[in-house]
Amino acid sequence: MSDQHHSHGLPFWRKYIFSVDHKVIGIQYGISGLLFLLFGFCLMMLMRWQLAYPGQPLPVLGNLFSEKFMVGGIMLPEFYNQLGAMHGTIMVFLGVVPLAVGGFGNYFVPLQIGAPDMAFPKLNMMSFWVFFLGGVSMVASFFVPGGAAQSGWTSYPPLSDIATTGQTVWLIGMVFLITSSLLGSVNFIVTIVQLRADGLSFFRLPFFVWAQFVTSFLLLLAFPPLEAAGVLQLMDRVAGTSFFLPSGLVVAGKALTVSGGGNPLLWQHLFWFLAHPEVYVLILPAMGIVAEIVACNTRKPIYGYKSMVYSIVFLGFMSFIVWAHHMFLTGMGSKMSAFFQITTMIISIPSVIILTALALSLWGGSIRFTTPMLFATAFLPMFGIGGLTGLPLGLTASDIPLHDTYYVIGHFHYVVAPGTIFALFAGIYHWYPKVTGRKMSEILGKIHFFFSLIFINGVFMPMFIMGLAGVSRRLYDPMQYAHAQPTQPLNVFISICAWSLGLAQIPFILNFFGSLIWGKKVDRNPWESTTLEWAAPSPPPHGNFDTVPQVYRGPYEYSVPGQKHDFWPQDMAKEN
Amino acid sequence: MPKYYGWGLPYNASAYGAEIDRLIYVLHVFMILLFVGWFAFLLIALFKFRSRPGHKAEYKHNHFKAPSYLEVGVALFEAVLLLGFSFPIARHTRAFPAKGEALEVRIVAEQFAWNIHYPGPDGVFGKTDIKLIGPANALGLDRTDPAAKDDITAINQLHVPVNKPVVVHLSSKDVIHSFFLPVMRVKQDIIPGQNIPVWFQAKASGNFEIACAQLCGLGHYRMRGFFIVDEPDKFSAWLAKFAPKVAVPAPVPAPATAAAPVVLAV
Amino acid sequence: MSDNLIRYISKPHPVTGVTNAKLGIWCFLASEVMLFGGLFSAYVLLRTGAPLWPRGSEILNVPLATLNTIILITSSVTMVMAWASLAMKEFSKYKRYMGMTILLALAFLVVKAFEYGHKFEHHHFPSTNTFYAIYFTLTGLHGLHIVGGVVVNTYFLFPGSRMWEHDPEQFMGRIECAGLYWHFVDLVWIFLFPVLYLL
Amino acid sequence: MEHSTEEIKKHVKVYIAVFAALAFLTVVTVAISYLHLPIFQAILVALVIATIKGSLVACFFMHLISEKQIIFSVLLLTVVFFAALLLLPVFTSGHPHVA
Repeated sequence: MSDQHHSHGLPFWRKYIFSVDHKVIGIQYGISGLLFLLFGFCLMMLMRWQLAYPGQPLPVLGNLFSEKFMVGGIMLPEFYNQLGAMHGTIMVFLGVVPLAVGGFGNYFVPLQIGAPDMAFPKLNMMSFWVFFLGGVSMVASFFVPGGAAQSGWTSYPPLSDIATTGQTVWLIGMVFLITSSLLGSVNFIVTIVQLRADGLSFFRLPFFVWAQFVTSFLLLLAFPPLEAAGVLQLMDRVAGTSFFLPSGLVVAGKALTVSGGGNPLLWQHLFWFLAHPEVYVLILPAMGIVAEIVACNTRKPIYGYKSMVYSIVFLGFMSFIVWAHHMFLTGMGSKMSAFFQITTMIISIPSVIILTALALSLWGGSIRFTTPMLFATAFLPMFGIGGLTGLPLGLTASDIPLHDTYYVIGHFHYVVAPGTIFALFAGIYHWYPKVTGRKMSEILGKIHFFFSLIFINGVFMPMFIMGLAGVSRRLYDPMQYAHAQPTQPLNVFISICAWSLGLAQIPFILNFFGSLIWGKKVDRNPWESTTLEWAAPSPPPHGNFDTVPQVYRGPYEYSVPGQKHDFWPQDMAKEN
Repeated sequence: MPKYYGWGLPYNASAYGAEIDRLIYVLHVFMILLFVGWFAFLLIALFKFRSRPGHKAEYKHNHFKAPSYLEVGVALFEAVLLLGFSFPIARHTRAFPAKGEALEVRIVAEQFAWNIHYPGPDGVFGKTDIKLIGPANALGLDRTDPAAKDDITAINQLHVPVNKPVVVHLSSKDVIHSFFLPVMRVKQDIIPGQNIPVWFQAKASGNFEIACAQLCGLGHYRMRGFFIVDEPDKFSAWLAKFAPKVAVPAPVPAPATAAAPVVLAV
Repeated sequence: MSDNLIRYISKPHPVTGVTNAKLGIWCFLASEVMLFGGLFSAYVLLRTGAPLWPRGSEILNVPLATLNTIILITSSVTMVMAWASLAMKEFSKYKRYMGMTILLALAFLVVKAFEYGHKFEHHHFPSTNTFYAIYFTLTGLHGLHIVGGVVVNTYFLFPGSRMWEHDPEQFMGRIECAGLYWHFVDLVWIFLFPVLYLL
Repeated sequence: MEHSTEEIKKHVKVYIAVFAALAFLTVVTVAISYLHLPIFQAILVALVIATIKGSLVACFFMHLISEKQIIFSVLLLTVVFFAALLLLPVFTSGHPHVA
């Protein structure tokens, strides 16, 4: 049932650019995601100069920027705020989500469920190109008058309502990105429900597929309210409405000529209705990747697979009703703040279950310390720190001094940077052989891992100290406040670690491209893994499998007693 | 003079700040214990079960009891945090002092300054009107209002007496700001269109800071105010110095359209 | 292309009992519910926070909106009749009903345009007050959905209907999905009408 | 779904009946609005009628009445989150301290 002939006849642009093959689209998403991650990281490295050495001209690079951004190499506050807003937006919506969901999801969900493609290939292509438009608008917004959006990635009105044109471009970009995610999530849900291979029941699905399944529901149901909010803010900015503008505003000494009557908190509700589930959109695929890699590299089944599945479903569900813990300081009533504190405490339980199950999976295994396994193992304590430091932020009393400080920055970066992004690196090292037919270099991989691990902790650990000291986030010049001055040496330290972290990515970039040429050629199943993607050729042809796979058992049948090999693939009818 | 700011929590000058600090310490001890225990387990597992010749993975899992205890323990501890710490503290921070017992102050935030408004000896805030806002009258205080005659206004300087409850009524002229007194463990978002009260009581005098904790525009980083806790007599002296001369000529109300030159912008 | 490899395009999945497209369109509609949900939530929050809120019946044109309600309900019936005609293998009837659906949708848009024009003449814009702001946003977004429906239905009336000849089953599935979308747009209006015009 | 012509003809009758009901309810809801009930009752009545009309459309035109379980699961989830989206913001900041 091979369909390879079809794709050979296609012209280049249909095969590699406007392709409907989930694998090509997955690679497109993945590469764009990686490029945006690099771009977003560069924005942050610029900010780190200003934070470490406020008001000093940026050496060499400083002269490359126009007067709009830097004067004599000294960064303007406008530019700092643009960098901050765009770093957040790009990392979340253009970096991690496209790589984790668009890239890994698109490439491996159909393979892991034994499907020839996604359920709606043309829709899939459209999602990517709509995403691409969104990405282009976001980057282009730096060049409109006044520069890019500068009201933070949260874009709280009224500030964002009265901001420069960049904000309008940001909103348009967001509408594109949201539309793309919606189309994508419909595709994932239908694919996972309908196109599983025969015998692949829901409880035989690899955990990664479960993670993508729950993630898709989060995207499907949480993103539209932000689209609604985006439309409302566009109306405020373009049509002069006052959805988020109360009556009687005076900006810079002049009364605003708007009707008023709006409510700034409306935006925050609609925004966080998405943005809290969005946190789980970032973390769930990462957990899925880690589960795959841990099972494969411990050579034993995942501990408590079923409770992990129940936990991830519960986690997804609960993530819709905790959002207002981002708004504890907006003056809500004590009953509602109690409600959101309780839901926030409850949602920590399934996360603890998943993390514990993954850690317990190591016990009794035979652990291979391959590069993907190193990244996956590091994910566990790093995500643990991120999760634990969420605790003081989830209680209103301890949230008071910590809210909107560097403590928050440290907390969520531990979740998404050494958490999710490490898991994504793990996924790249793990699945690279499937996508290219070659392995990445272990030596370069280990260099990449150890330096990244050290420097990333050097970046985020000191932030907790700064946060406890009360240093607010989004400060162009922390030296202005007496309470922020004692921790300024930490800022210098963080910046040096951040730039070193940048250098530590060079081995990865070399490895990523170099291995295309020099990487060791591998067969279908180089890691001796059990799940279905390893039953397809490397790289899989158009249509994926040589024969339609039939599934006989669960996803992690490693070291089954009485078997000759220590792995028993899902599609193997007889004994191995 | 104690050192107010360093690498940990700032100096606590607040009557109820100790409770919040205690919660933060308890939480961090718990977090560190949990993490260290869990991390030790991780390291042992990684070492003990490393792949090596002659070592094989086990298909069957050990039936661990500890994780379920751990889960229950964590859940119980979270319940204790909520019921034993967070809710009682919230009840405390939300229990406003009785009228007349506290010093009442209005603070109107704007890009990028804190306008402080004391009601004066009569204890009543004078009327304000956005039409009156101008370079010399950032609050838009209507001095023709009898209640406004004795009102005292200041910019970026909040003086309060020690050991007396203070209620601050927060509002904003333009965008969202966040009123942050690090030493007082007070932080409250200021939502335009709303009037949100917070209260605190200083237990030590000193020269502290007001910070803005919510991104409010280009000058957010320098929206710094002074927060001065004085002995009661010094505070009264300061108030007296700033009190308006009794016979203030009523200012000519400026029409809304004749907007003053923009002095408050960056 | 790879389409022919993908299962359950025209035949339902033996376990779930639905085709891919049907599950897909329902998921899409679920997201649409949340989109309008966000706007309704905005409406509720603004209204409960407003000291004064106009009764829609006093400032909007109820007779025109009632006419539009009837038009949209009728178009829902013709849409479902178009599908039923295909089920009875009467292709020419399908074309007639589908044509009627599109015409009714266009009539809805024309009435809407009159309403908008009338408001603009009296200098009532989205910026006038929060009521008009949410009125124009909700009806405008709903209008865009109508336009989308007209585009899709026109496609299925003319070029898309060629599929009937070689794969009637899949074509019926498509019309069912288009119908589901169209009824949803009608359903949204059923709630918009009282919320904006009558209350 | 297999559809015999007989069945479809029955369906068509149902569609016509539903159409009549929808038109009737539209007239009713408009008529009631001219009674100028107090706002709370007016909202209640209008929303009840709209819900009935919406259910008719969903059940019969959209065939929800004979739909498969998988669709219901998706919709149930949507309804729950829709309710959260509609209610929680109002509960949380529905009564602002007006300046």
